[in-house]
Amino acid sequence: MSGYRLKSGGLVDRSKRLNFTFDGKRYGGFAGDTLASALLANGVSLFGRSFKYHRPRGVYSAGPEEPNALVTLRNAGRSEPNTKATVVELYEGLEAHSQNRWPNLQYDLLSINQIGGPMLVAGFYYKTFMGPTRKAWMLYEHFIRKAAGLGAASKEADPDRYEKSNLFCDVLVVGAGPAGLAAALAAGRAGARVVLADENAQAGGALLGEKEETIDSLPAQDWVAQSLAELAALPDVSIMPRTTVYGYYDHNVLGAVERVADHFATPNAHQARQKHWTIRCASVVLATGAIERPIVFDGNDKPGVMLADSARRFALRQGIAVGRKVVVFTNNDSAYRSAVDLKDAGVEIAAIVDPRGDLSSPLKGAVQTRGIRLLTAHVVTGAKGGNALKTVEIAPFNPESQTVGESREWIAADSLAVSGGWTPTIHLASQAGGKPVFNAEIASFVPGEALQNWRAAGACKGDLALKDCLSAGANAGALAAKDAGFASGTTPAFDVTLPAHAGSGGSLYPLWEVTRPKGPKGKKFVDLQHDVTAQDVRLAQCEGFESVEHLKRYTTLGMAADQGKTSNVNGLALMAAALERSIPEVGTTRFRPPYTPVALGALAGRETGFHISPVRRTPMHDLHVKAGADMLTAGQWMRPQVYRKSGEDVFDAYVREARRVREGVGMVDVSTLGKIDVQGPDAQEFLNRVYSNGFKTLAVGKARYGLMLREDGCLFDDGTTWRLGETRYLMTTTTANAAGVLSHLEFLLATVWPEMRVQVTSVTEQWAGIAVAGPKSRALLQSVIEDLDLSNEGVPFMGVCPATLDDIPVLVARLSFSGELAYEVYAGSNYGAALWEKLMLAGEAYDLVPYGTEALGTLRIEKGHVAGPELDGRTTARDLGLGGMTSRKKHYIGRPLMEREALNEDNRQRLVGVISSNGTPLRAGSHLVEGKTAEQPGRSLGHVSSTTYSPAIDKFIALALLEGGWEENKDRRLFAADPLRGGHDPVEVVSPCFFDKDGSRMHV
Amino acid sequence: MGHYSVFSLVKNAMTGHRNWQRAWRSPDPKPKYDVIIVGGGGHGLATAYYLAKEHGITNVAVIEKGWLGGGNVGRNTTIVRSNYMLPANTRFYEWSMKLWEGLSQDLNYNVMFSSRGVLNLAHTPAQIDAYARRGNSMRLQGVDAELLDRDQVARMVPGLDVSEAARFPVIGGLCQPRGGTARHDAVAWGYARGASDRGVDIIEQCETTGFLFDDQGRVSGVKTTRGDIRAAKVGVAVAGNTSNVLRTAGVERLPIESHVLQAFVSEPLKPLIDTVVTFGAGHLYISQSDKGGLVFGGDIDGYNSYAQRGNLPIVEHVAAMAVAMFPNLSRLRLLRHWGGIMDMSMDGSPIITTGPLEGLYLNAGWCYGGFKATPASGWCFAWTIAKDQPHALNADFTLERFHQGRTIDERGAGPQPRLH
Amino acid sequence: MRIPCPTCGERDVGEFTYGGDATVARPAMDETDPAVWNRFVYDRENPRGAHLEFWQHTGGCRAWIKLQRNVLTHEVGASELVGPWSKPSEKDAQTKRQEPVE
Amino acid sequence: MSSLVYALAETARPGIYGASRAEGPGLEVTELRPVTMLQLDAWPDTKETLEAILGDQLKLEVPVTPGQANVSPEGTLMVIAPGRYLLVSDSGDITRSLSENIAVEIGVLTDLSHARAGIRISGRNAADVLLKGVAIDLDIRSFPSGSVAQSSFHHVGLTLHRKDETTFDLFVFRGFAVSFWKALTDAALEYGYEVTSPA
Ligand SMILES: Cc1cc2nc3c(=O)[nH]c(=O)nc-3n(C[C@H](O)[C@H](O)[C@H](O)COP(=O)(O)OP(=O)(O)OC[C@H]3O[C@@H](n4cnc5c(N)ncnc54)[C@H](O)[C@@H]3O)c2cc1C
Ligand SMILES: NC(=O)c1ccc[n+]([C@@H]2O[C@H](COP(=O)([O-])OP(=O)(O)OC[C@H]3O[C@@H](n4cnc5c(N)ncnc54)[C@H](O)[C@@H]3O)[C@@H](O)[C@H]2O)c1
Ligand SMILES: Cc1cc2nc3c(=O)[nH]c(=O)nc-3n(C[C@H](O)[C@H](O)[C@H](O)COP(=O)(O)O)c2cc1C
Ligand SMILES: [Zn+2]
Repeated sequence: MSGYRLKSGGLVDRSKRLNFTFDGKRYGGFAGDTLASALLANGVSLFGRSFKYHRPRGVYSAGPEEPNALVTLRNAGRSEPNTKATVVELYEGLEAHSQNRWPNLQYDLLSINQIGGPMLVAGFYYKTFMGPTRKAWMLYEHFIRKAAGLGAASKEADPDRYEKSNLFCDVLVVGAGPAGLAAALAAGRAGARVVLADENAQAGGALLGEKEETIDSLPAQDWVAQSLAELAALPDVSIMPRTTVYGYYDHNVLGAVERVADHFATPNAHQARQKHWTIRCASVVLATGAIERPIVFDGNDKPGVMLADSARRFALRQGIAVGRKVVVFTNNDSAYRSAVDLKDAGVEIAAIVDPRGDLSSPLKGAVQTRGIRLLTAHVVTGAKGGNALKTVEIAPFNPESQTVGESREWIAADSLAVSGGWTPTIHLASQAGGKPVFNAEIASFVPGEALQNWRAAGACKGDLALKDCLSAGANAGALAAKDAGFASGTTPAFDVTLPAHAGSGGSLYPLWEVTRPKGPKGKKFVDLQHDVTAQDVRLAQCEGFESVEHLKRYTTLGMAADQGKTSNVNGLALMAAALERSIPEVGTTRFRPPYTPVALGALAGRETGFHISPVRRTPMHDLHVKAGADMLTAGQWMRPQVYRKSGEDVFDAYVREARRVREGVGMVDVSTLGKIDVQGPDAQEFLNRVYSNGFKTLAVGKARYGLMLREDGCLFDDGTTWRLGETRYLMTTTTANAAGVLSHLEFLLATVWPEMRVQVTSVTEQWAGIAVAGPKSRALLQSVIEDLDLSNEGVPFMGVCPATLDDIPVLVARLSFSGELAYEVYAGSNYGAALWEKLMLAGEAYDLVPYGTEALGTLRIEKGHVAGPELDGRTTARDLGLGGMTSRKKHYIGRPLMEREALNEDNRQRLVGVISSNGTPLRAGSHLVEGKTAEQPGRSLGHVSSTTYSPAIDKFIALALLEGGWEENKDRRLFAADPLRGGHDPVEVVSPCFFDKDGSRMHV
Repeated sequence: MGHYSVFSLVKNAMTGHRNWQRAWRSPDPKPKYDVIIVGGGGHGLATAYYLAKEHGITNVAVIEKGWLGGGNVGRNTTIVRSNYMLPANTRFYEWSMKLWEGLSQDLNYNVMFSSRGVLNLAHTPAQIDAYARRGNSMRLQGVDAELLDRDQVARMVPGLDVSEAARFPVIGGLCQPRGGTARHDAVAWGYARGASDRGVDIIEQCETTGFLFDDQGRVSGVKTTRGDIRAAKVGVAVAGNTSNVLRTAGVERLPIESHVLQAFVSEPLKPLIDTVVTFGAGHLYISQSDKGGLVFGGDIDGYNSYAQRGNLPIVEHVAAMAVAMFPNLSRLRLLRHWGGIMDMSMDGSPIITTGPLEGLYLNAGWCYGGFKATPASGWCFAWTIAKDQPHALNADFTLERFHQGRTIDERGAGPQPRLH
Repeated sequence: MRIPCPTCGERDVGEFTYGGDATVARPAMDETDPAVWNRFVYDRENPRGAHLEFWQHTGGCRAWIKLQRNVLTHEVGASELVGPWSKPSEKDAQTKRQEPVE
Repeated sequence: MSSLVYALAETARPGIYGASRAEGPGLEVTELRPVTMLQLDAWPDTKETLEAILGDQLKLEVPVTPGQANVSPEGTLMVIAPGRYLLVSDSGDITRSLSENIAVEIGVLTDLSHARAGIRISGRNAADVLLKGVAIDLDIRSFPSGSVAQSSFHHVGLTLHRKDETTFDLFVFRGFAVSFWKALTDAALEYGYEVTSPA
């Protein structure tokens, strides 16, 4: 028990009591509390256990830099591990649990790690766990993984909703402290569209709860309120509270997350939990403030040790005393405000410990008039306690020689407020590419040169005095507006008064680590969250991990969930000391987004789960679904695989469908084929250049199968192109390559032949397509088409004619993928459903079956037609037996490289037909081998690409790619080896066309 | 160099860890070496290590422009596998896998090679066919592979959305049980330590700015920011920076483009995902580091870049895929994301070869798969440098293959680096 | 990253598809020497800095454009349409064009 | 005609959905069923000629720059790229009369009447909903009434035409229409929306 609620003060609403639980225990707090403040108010000091040593940890800060007080918030699908108690706004019914402890927070068995501590130094795991066997690591790893990690993730899906949106503005101001407010005012007054984002629930930054300082004669808090009111009244300014700008990307694109409903138990109906904003703006003002730094000494991680300004914030904002007896340890003036304000609030300040020998007299006066014990030229050398701080050890210090005296004194205290100075929050500036620059005055890094359009202002830039923050903010806001094209008037001067104990900014005495000249050498933590100690830093140096980036990776300094917000500068200062180099020589590690961790759900938004990718539906989609088809994904499309009847499995269904096509008539939805309108006076010449076969002789009203090659000579795509008019063609492509082919054609027209008068436009969506195939297809179609003679004379093979089917205008093309007499009937997509239904109805008389992609495959495999599995990006036309379609008479895309020797060697894998010799089904993905047994299969000679049972020849057949091709291999006894699924079956190699080799069936 | 073991740890703990030696020495460059390796990434260091270990060539310098391991070896998603389809790749990566399996012991440095299995999910029958083709190819070459059905996948990866209502329902997968992950930095450090211990000079903060040539026009050393250094042979293993380094040797063009690939890590969590899971259709791969962070990645950003940082579209896409696959990840937080510059070759496969100039040797084109190759790449490159001819394992990884039409195109994407 | 499209103005990179190096010279169609084609298809300068590249505005007007972009800093310079519309007609030239950032 | 089935016939069901607001739903969503959608392309040297024909036939002034539309009783003409126009019209004859007047030497026509689904969204939150998917500054000053853009929403390409401050007509690929509708209306849930009968 140490912290408690002060009788008065703070911004909390004491009339609104809120109940919550921590580790199952019930507590109360007030509206305006954070989880951390509410627990402190209840005297809780132990919040969690540390990462490696499982040491007890309390609250260390009052903000997003918190390294220690991590809890798992909420439960079940909503549970959020590793949540900083310091940024959780209290709500009624809040539930939180401590983490990384077993069986409970008070008595954690793994705290035994502290005993092994001397061995568990940085990188110890690289040096051991390598035996006794090679595989032993897998066992060690199992336990190491269990011990590592912090919180546990939920196993349930998150029920909440996340939104994403885009935001455009002229000036984005990040941070609504004095600098940010001044910037937003200046930019807003100039007329710019301004967005002011701050991660906190309330704007004000460091001024939140501030009473004593005044700006333009107003108490700071009132100035904030007045500024906000003015901003709210400006039409083009938006203020975004609870919004963290987490990432600064190229070209002034920034990512931000608004916590819309995290301060409620659950979001309202239709309300997002969080909203991700992608902000694009002309210029940015970074007014992100600064984070206080710890000082490293023995026991500096004890619950009760915390940042001095955070202790003050708890008092001013939530009316909380962080302890009953507080020692303040500081190397700069700022913590005097903590001491004085806490004292004024009635908290006992046991002492102020300051390494500096000398203080400004107003500061000294302010302390002395309050009767606070002031120990200048002293340092804290240690903190003691178990689950809570009990005593603080101090010793004299000589600031000139930087030596710690031997005499020691123990002061009883339950709270130790520490300030080692301030670290500007330069994350976004650094992400944006500005290399941080060292500022000796504040002994920290400030933003470097801006490579994008941003400017920093306020504490973020190292200006710690309020007056400077305000004027720099106003200046930055005005300049940012100017960059966005808004001239501004004069920037205002601010009149600021500060209390005497505010001290002056520039008198920091750099002090990174305190070492006892004698006595116990306990653990001194640099990175609290990752349990990285000062000794670890020196170990890294000793082993040669001297670069800061090595230091980081070897010790994991700064790699925890807080990304070293409170530890990085201390870490590099210690490394600099160990190397006897300056801090800027050592440099910083690289800053990366996000500034604070971002929920994956927020980045995903609504475009996840089923909405990961839109579904593309053919005009007949609903009819297929109604007919009970099994729908399969094909890229974004959904296509019927089979139309199963009751009792059928997929095999039965496709065999029935394919058989019906060969025996009678079937129809299949081919709307997914890519379709491109190719028009213009030069369309013919264009096609002749992009296809490997000739297109000069294609007559109007006829279609031709064409092959397209890639520049490297491999096959790209195939399809038929229909000449609909003198200068108008309809090109079809495979479903998979539709987009690629269009881009390819557009590229050629733009870059290679800009003089050609050709337009290409995707009309895939314009046409519904149905292939009607089978001996009865003519009769069926003729029964519904009156204005076109479908006889061989009327519509010859490869003929294309317009017609009407009932009231539907259609294009009828006599094409056959199945090898049967067949037609493709195209109609405008909005007619697609009606067309399908009309054909189904008329088809009843012909026993028409609708068939799916499976039977489509059967039919084309029987005919040896290639498709996706054969056009796999490595095959050439010659490989697939289509060498005859590569013209020798003209220049076309891909020809020169197709002719390279390696692409024409006889032993390349080439298309063959394969028949199962023993009646065992063949499986795609099997390999063809010579070895007779599964045990000794020998080397792969090729693979089976497409398989089916062939109703036409009553055999299991396949297409395959085989070294040398079919004629070379036709007498060889090969095996289809499928070790994965346990098959090794003899096959016969044949020509890839299994059925109706002379094509007589489709020419009737 | 002291031997690492639990005993060395205890001993040093008693003396306050003040007596450890440097993991690798930090010498000034000598004027001349037998071999210079440019690039202190995984491949360069492994090459130096195997030159010393396998070929007895110890008068070697590894030259690194920044800090050792700061390139892709230090920024990759650590997936190790040999589940390749094309024989040239399968046998090479399988050799790498074998080296991984004994690497910690070989180096006396725990690289935490964790063979926790690599699973590629399949969503359509066509994908199953393609995986079967690949898996069978592996099996026929003696590599482990298993084809799993949906239930097996569900058992292996709890939390994965295997429902049929998913946009791309999982119907199975190809698993390589021996595949897994390794601790990326440890690989660089372990090889560095091993090489240094065998006499190799590792020279950090030393950038090559050009090459030295002898009278016959043979490469005879490098110009660096720390002066000229001579050597009979110069091997280049600089991953994403290959084009620039070779340009300074007068090689203007290569079948390589540099692209940025991003990677992501979440806050640390108790064990959640025990396997490496890849979702090819959605470009996502995910695993959990021993420290507890979910490490994941996606597709390259899709444009040439040397910036080592990517942009939001991929960040958002990868998060969306992760949450779609694992709906329980939604409230977990992204901790950090970064990028690396990859040497994307025109067919997606690497180059390990003598040349393209006399006295020069090239190791490049690793795309986003070169971490797993580190041991075999170093091993083969060392062989190639030592014997002036490729080992059978890298004989196909030539520079001429592109012009010859003998590309090794696992994806079948053709000469478009961004698609490999 | 934002990319200026000469037709649509500045848009997000996600709307565009990368088309590769725009400095490689395409051989004439009647060029039959495979060596020349090989260089065009496979060999890239891959510079670490200023780059001239093709992009297609696939998520917008579908135009193919040439873009100056520094691949080290991602800074974007001018972009222009390629193809028949690359030289804007008089009338177009007068109308407002998105000024690409330098 | 009974044989026509529009892409959203089963999806765009009239009613009020989503959050209920005192001010009423934040927007109204309506399926558009224009009779004709036609893409027209000029050749670089025939742009003026084609524009003259279009102006004449459609009785409107053809906007000079891509990204703008003009409306007449004959239809809406959007300029979507240099020399490329998209005509949306309720006239069934316009295609014939235009094709009779536009020889291939002047330009080409591509019928897209079935290739797109049309959706109109209007109301005070219309822009808010669109911004959830479209990364274009829809501030009325940056994107005034009459503006046209081609972009994408939820990975679906769309053509966007701002009719007035709070009314947008959207045209998306037909095959994606249902997915697009779902994504769009899902985005509108927080504002509440009303679906009205097809126009
Ligand atoms: C985000 C990401 C994820 C990846 N995921 C995987 C994965 O899961 N599995 C996998 O197998 N692979 C993966 N990779 C690929 C893998 O990381 C690389 O292929 C591999 O690391 C490259 O080899 P390297 O280690 O030698 O390269 P690097 O580590 O990049 O080494 C090259 C070194 O050369 C140095 N150098 C460059 N120029 C000079 C010069 N002029 N002078 C001196 N030194 C120079 C560089 O500083 C660098 O240190 C991934 C890559 C990235 C970026
Ligand atoms: N006397 C001292 O030593 C000392 C030291 C530090 C600060 N200060 C005082 O603090 C104030 C500093 O003013 P200021 O305006 O520069 O900073 P500030 O700290 O008042 O405001 C910065 C605000 O930005 C927010 N923020 C930071 N990063 C963010 C992000 N990525 N996204 C959204 N919000 C983010 C912070 O939560 C905070 O509210 C002054 O009053 C100054 O005097 C004094
Ligand atoms: C497998 C892996 C795991 C990582 N885990 C963490 C982590 O837990 N915390 C962290 O801060 N960074 C982690 N990183 C990222 C590094 O901090 C760093 O961003 C990355 O190595 C690239 O270096 P750079 O950001 O300095 O350019 C990890 C990187 C890798 C490759
Ligand atoms: Zn455009």
